[in-house]
Amino acid sequence: MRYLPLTDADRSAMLARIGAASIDDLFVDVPEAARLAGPIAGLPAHASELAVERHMSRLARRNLSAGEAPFFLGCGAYRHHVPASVDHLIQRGEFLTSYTPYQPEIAQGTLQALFEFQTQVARLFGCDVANASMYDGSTACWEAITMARRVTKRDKAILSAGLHPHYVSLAKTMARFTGDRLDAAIPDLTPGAPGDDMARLLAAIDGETSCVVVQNPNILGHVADLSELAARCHEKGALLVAVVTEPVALGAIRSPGEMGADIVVGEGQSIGVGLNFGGPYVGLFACAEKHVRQMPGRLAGVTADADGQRGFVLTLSTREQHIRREKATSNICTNAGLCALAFSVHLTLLGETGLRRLAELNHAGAVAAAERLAQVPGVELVNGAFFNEFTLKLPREARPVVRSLADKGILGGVSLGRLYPGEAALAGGLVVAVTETASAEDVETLAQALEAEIAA
Amino acid sequence: MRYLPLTDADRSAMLARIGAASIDDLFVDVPEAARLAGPIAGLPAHASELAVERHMSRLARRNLSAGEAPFFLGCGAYRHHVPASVDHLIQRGEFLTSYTPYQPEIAQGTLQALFEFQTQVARLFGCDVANASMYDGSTACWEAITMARRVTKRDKAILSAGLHPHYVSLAKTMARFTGDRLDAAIPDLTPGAPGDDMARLLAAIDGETSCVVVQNPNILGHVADLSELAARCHEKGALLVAVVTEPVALGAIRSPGEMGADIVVGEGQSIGVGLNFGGPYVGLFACAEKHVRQMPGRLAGVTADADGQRGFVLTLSTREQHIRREKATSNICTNAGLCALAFSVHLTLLGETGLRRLAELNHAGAVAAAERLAQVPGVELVNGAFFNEFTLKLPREARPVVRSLADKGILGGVSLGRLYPGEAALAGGLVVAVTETASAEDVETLAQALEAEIAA
Amino acid sequence: LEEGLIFERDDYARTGVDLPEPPRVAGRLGGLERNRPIGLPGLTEPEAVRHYTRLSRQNYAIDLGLFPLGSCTMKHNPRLNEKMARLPGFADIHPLAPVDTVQGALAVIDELAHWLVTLTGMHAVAMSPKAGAHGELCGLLAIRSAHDAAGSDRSVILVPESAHGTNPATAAFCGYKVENIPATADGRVDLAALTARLGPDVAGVMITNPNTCGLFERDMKRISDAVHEAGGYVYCDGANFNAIVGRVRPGDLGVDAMHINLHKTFSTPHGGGGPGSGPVVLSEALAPYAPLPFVARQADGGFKLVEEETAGEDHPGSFGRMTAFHGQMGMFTRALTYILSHGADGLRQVSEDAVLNANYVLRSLDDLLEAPFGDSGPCMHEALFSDEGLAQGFTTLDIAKGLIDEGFHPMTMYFPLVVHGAMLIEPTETESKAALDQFIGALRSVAGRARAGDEALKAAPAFAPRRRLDETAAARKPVLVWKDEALPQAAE
Amino acid sequence: LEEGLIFERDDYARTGVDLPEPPRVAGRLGGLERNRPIGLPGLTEPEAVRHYTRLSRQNYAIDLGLFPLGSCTMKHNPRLNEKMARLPGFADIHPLAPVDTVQGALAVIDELAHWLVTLTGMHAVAMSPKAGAHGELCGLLAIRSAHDAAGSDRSVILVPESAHGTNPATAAFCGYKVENIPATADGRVDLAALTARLGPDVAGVMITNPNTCGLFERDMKRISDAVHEAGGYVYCDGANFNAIVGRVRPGDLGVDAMHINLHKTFSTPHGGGGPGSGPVVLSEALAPYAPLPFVARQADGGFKLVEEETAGEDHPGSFGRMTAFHGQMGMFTRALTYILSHGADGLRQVSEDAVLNANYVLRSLDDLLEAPFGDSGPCMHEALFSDEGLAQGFTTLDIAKGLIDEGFHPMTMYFPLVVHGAMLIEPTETESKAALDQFIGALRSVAGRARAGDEALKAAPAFAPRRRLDETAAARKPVLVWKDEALPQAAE
Repeated sequence: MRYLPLTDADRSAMLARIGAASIDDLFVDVPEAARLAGPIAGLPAHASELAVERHMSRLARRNLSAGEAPFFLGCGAYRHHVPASVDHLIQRGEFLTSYTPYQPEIAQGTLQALFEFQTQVARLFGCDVANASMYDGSTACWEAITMARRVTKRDKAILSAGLHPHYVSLAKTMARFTGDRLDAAIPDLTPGAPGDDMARLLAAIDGETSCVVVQNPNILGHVADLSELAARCHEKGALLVAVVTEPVALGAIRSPGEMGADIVVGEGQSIGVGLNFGGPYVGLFACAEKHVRQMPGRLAGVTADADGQRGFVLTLSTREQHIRREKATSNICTNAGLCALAFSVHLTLLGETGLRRLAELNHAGAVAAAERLAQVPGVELVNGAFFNEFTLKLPREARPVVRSLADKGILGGVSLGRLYPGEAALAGGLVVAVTETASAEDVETLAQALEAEIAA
Repeated sequence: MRYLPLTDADRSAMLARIGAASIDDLFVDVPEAARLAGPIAGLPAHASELAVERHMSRLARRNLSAGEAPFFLGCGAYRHHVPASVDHLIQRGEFLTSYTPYQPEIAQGTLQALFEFQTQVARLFGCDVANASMYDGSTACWEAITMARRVTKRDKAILSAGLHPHYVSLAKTMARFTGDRLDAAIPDLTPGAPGDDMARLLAAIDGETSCVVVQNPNILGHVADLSELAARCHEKGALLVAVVTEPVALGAIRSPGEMGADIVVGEGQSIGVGLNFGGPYVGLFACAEKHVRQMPGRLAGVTADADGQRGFVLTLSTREQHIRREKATSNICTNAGLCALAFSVHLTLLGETGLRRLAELNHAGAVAAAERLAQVPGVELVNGAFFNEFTLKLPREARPVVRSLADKGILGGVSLGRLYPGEAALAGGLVVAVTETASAEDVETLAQALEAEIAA
Repeated sequence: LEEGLIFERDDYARTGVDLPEPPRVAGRLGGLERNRPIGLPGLTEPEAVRHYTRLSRQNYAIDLGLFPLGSCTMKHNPRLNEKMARLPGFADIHPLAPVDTVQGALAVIDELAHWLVTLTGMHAVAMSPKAGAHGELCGLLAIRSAHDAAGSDRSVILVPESAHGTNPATAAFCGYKVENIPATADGRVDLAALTARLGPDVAGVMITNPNTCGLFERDMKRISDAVHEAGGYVYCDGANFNAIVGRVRPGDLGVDAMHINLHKTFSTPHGGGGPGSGPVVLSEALAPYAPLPFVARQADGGFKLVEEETAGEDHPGSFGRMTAFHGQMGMFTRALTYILSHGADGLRQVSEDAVLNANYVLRSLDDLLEAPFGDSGPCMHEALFSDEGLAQGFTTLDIAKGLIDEGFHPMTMYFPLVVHGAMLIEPTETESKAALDQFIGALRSVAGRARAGDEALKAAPAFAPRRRLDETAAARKPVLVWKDEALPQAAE
Repeated sequence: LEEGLIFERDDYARTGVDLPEPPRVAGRLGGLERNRPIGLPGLTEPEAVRHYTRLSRQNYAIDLGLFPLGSCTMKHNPRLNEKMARLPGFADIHPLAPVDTVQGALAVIDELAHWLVTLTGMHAVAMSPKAGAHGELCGLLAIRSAHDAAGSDRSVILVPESAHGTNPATAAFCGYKVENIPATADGRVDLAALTARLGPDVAGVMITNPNTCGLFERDMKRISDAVHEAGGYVYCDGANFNAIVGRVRPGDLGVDAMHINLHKTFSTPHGGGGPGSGPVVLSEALAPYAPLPFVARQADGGFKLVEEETAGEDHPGSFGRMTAFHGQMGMFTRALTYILSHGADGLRQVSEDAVLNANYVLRSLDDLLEAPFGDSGPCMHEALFSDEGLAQGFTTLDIAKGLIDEGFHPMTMYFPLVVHGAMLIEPTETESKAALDQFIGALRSVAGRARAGDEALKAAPAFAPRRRLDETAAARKPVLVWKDEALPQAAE
């Protein structure tokens, strides 16, 4: 078999060295009753590459991939063009097939790349420090809430109505077991509304509040100034946790850190990683230096070797589960190293200049698209300010419209009905993301199809 | 621009060091009249990856790729499944972006891989030695004819009727200028005919013959014993040049070297390289040790370094153009290093066991297909013996049949009318190749479509 | 040549992408326009390719040699898996795309789920956990949900001392108290002590089987029975499932929940520390509490995605969502590709060869290195040694660093905690006998030097990209990001 | 760890592929069944990946650092090119597929052909030559065909002494006598001497421009005029076209034929020695003789492939086919991708930066190394030095090997032949100023040591995978294949 180097001759020689008569002798500690006599039932025997490739390709063809359709989906996962060199580099065996850098002398490649990643994330988010990645944005968000609890020793978190509903859902799941108190709400679809629930948040902060969690741009695409919120949090001894699900936005707008956020977490997928039907993605986590010892996850840091040469190591592991066990800041072990590398390579290729240009392109495309789509009779643009994603209010339920567009080969957006089932006030909402991968013709195709749908 | 690291600031600093006022000062030796004032007319400005990828993908989609259709084309280029690891390995930057190993101390990777390639080719062909590759099979074939001329000091080459017509065409082109004399013929499509023109070849060898060039399996798919031909050649002081366009066959049949060929050349595409619309491919070239100094092309050989460690170098370069100039054995410089590596990696993955199994699979599939297709009313199987390719004689012209099958999404074979335009006796010939990539359903699809075509 | 940091270059004006000029529009950023540079250096493509290629060469990797990290399962990562995961039909689909347009993706999840359930003999599987520790969390949340549903407020999870650190950390992360279970002298869970501790406050136990001493827990079924008897549930840490896949089904041993590290048993790449993927198989008792979303096969052969909307009717007991979207799809395609490639016969051979290789290492070294449980029966997929017998002042760390100079990645050091100076060696099934012989020779040489007190060993590694690195200094005054004096202005 | 040969292992039973059991059929091999083992070792995928990954690390490459081989143009190879060439619509199509099914491929050939003709200001282009030397052959065959058609039997090709070895070899390969043209003291073709030699026996000249001394042939147009006047044709070796692309069109200089190394000017990878691709642009005079096959655009926008069948009417003067199939399609997709990526402005910048980088190197070193044509005007894309001034017994080779220890690939050594101990340095446009400064520093250091007679330099390289290798011994008794005593039997 192609992945197994032992020959039968090898196996015999090795059993002889071990002093075992047969391979079964090595499984003597498995109780008789638990031993399977033969191969797993139902699973076919080993197969050639060709046969497996045929099977998997057949399944892949049953999906409508984004490249085959005018594509406008966002809501936490964004399609950007990733340079070919990114995938080439992360597939280098030395990156792809290495482990968590526990032996730093022979893992400087990974460690230096992570150190660069941390610096990029910290600067992008406007924070002092960042860690070496989390699973994804949603889990990073919950980790931020628990960190705020540890820092403030309070357990009430106020979640913005603009926070991604999956992130809210995850937090609710966890809070049910940890006892954290969550104050959540659903967004307001009134066109012209401020687009975030700043007033509610400002009012809710009190002396028991551990943190306020606010997403920017938020689930409807709104962008907002967080400065006042940060000031109020700090006044009350709470932390401001900001969530960024579209980091490309930070090429155009001020970072949460600059606006006063204490912890900034995010989903790094939109830079370098690709859609992948939701995973693997990469969680970004940054905060103020003073809180670093309460931070979850791995950290690469600088040190020197026995010859005095600069080198990198994993550090502050006394926060981590393999040292602290039940007293760790988090149970996270494996994170998203390779996706963090992809993020970092892509961001290095972009650089300041490229990221800003990319953000400009996205914004310009989104503004043009929003204006075009708002001309469709019956459709209203909900947002005042936005980056590359905005929400339309349709005169009918948006979910069937989305499905009907898909039947025509158009991936036209995410309906709020899918994200907030049962919330009648949101059923008409359609969130449309417009990145550099959407052409003007794509927008026109969507506009005309939407018009036809609504007229139908 | 993404491939150009100099900034304008760099350029200014560098011009200052050079002592030039502007870049134009560095082009002063170009006569005024020959200088282009502005950018090349008609060519657009630089474009993003996304834009270029869109353009190229659009063109790629205008082709019917082999994976999308039942596929039976051969005649010198064969579709085999190439393991994913082959492409992964040859894309390693250290292989992909290195040069001809002129500095052996820092090119041992390429050199050792070429030495292994040479050994694999020599063993596969049953010869003493092999070179580090030629452009492709067709040019290797002409190089073999010129090498035979140098060895025998005679200039008449006899070409088998079964030699690929493109190879014959190339030889005719060159011979017109070099003065070599060629004795060529076209194949015989009579079902049950011996399948090669052994009798003609045996009769034609005389004291002026430099070599006989025979392909095995030949253009119609026939396989033949070359032993008698080799003996006759040697009796008359001529060399036997054997051509192999489907090296996978040698997993099942005896190699030309074993049958007495002096020079064996071939097209290595079918192992590791892929179809690529005809190029780049890799020419294989092997011969008896005594002729090695008349061999064209690069050779990797063993030596030792200053510490006595084994190492590899390019050797016998006194045969080559960069040393011998107009007295070189060939004008070849760049060869097909990366394709040779792909060939070698794939053959290493196959090994003796895998190559034999692969050859068995191909033969079994081809036999079954030949028997099924021969049942189509009006269709006759031309071949007695064959490996994975055989020729059908259709009751009507094959070219329009092939085109009509293609309209139905079936790539059904190569018509002899395309290869031998104007030869009425061959117009009914359809050469069908059946590799492991063709399924039994594919064969049935072809059989039924062929039946429909012929009945139409 | 040393490779500097991207921040140490004058590269703030460069970029490795070409983008068209944006059309002029009236911006709608609401006054939030960025007004300060971010501080992100850019590299053109040639520079970036060189930077990361050079960095990569500072790494050791499976592609370069044996990587015998015990409990980490560094096996070969097939390249077909990478190719399949990159098919646009898998890689370029959005998690919120209309369900009708992603039926192939749902089929992959369903098919992989089916084989995971089959291979483990369990009842159901939660596919969304993002890594092993996330899977542990999933399992414990299911256990808590089951107790909640039964109106029980049990608060203790029992964990053996030899457990992975994630076990106690996870239990704590979801609100449990953690208590240790003692081990017997032969390196296994002490059944009697465990049974004695069981009671109405114990929610469950977390057991690793094969355990981190590399031994199969012979009493696993009895442990499960006792725990069930006492009203608790059994969580099995599946990190070592690769030792038994195809030969033993955890479901037959009474396990209620177990995560499966797709990046260990099923060969998806570790990538320098992730991404992993940790689906959790569940017993019939815990299945009702599995998290959202999940994939359900419909009567017409199509697939449906059960999310918040329909969970009420389809899956009322679910404890809820534990991540955005559907889990590590990219890892699912790789793992399914691997399972289909190996098939039933191949997977069984995988565990046999993994165990054979580990025992071969154990018996080729146990004359020179102390194997604390060498008499406790054959090891499973990993071989455990202690630092007993090394010369005064020589440690496991010295042996590890010495191995680096011999061209090998070291084994896992100082884990499990129950053995002094533990060295845990897991060769995996994808190593040849020739590679093992080379490794054994190297380790014998280094161990011999450590026993003999060869001072030169304390200076190892000498032939690595770096000499020994000072981890204490790094932690004392952590430098976690690059800082430079003044950021240059972003160039246009 | 040293990596042995695949033949030195006991690996004849292993395989890295899984193939189904072949169905039983009555074989039809005509009695030719193989009856002896071939002798091919096999490696499983983990072993093969490791073998070739380790081998690769013995190589230097552009991805690792500056590769300043003069006349070889080692520039960055964009990864987008690799991705495009692997689209199944290009990579998985057969050369003899029905023309209607490969219209996209023909469009690529036609589009690339169009830009090559445009960039060179020529009349037509032959796309099928497989590499530069094959392109030279194509050009000379066109010249011979033109003379043949005119009933002339001219037999001499004039070539400068500084020419690439392929020039005289090619001329000889197609039956010409080769005579050298002298050079002027400033490193260019001696126009007067050339003109004097022209006559009724001279079929043409082969000139490299920019020439291999890195200089632009100022008199190119006058040379062309003189050659044409005398009834000959001008072949231009296009290996150095990258110095002038976008700024100078060879067609404006009277060139009749020129090959274009797509692997130099247009960035397709060298791959350790190929594949290359050498399309040949032709003047109106030579276009009628271009080889088969070629692509023709039809009135309906579709493309037709002109092969032997229709050549009689479409292209009666063709000298015929010079390779099977249509040329290096895989390189065409890469080169077209590159051209479209750079565009008109980018390509012009390419040559400007290439020339700027070379002059920067020249002027940063000419105080320490003798630049024989340093006073002959700016160099173009490469800078030439001689070994004059080195200490007794020190050679260009010592400098080259010394550079290896500094972490750089050496420059081209001992070429062109017209300069003693020539060192030809071509940085290309894809090197940054920082990389050049590092290289210049290293070369200054090594050159300083060679001038000072530092004996340690003669032992270089010390830090490469091998010390200096004995090339003489290799040639004396060549060992070109591995031989072992007895081949093991092939296993089942």
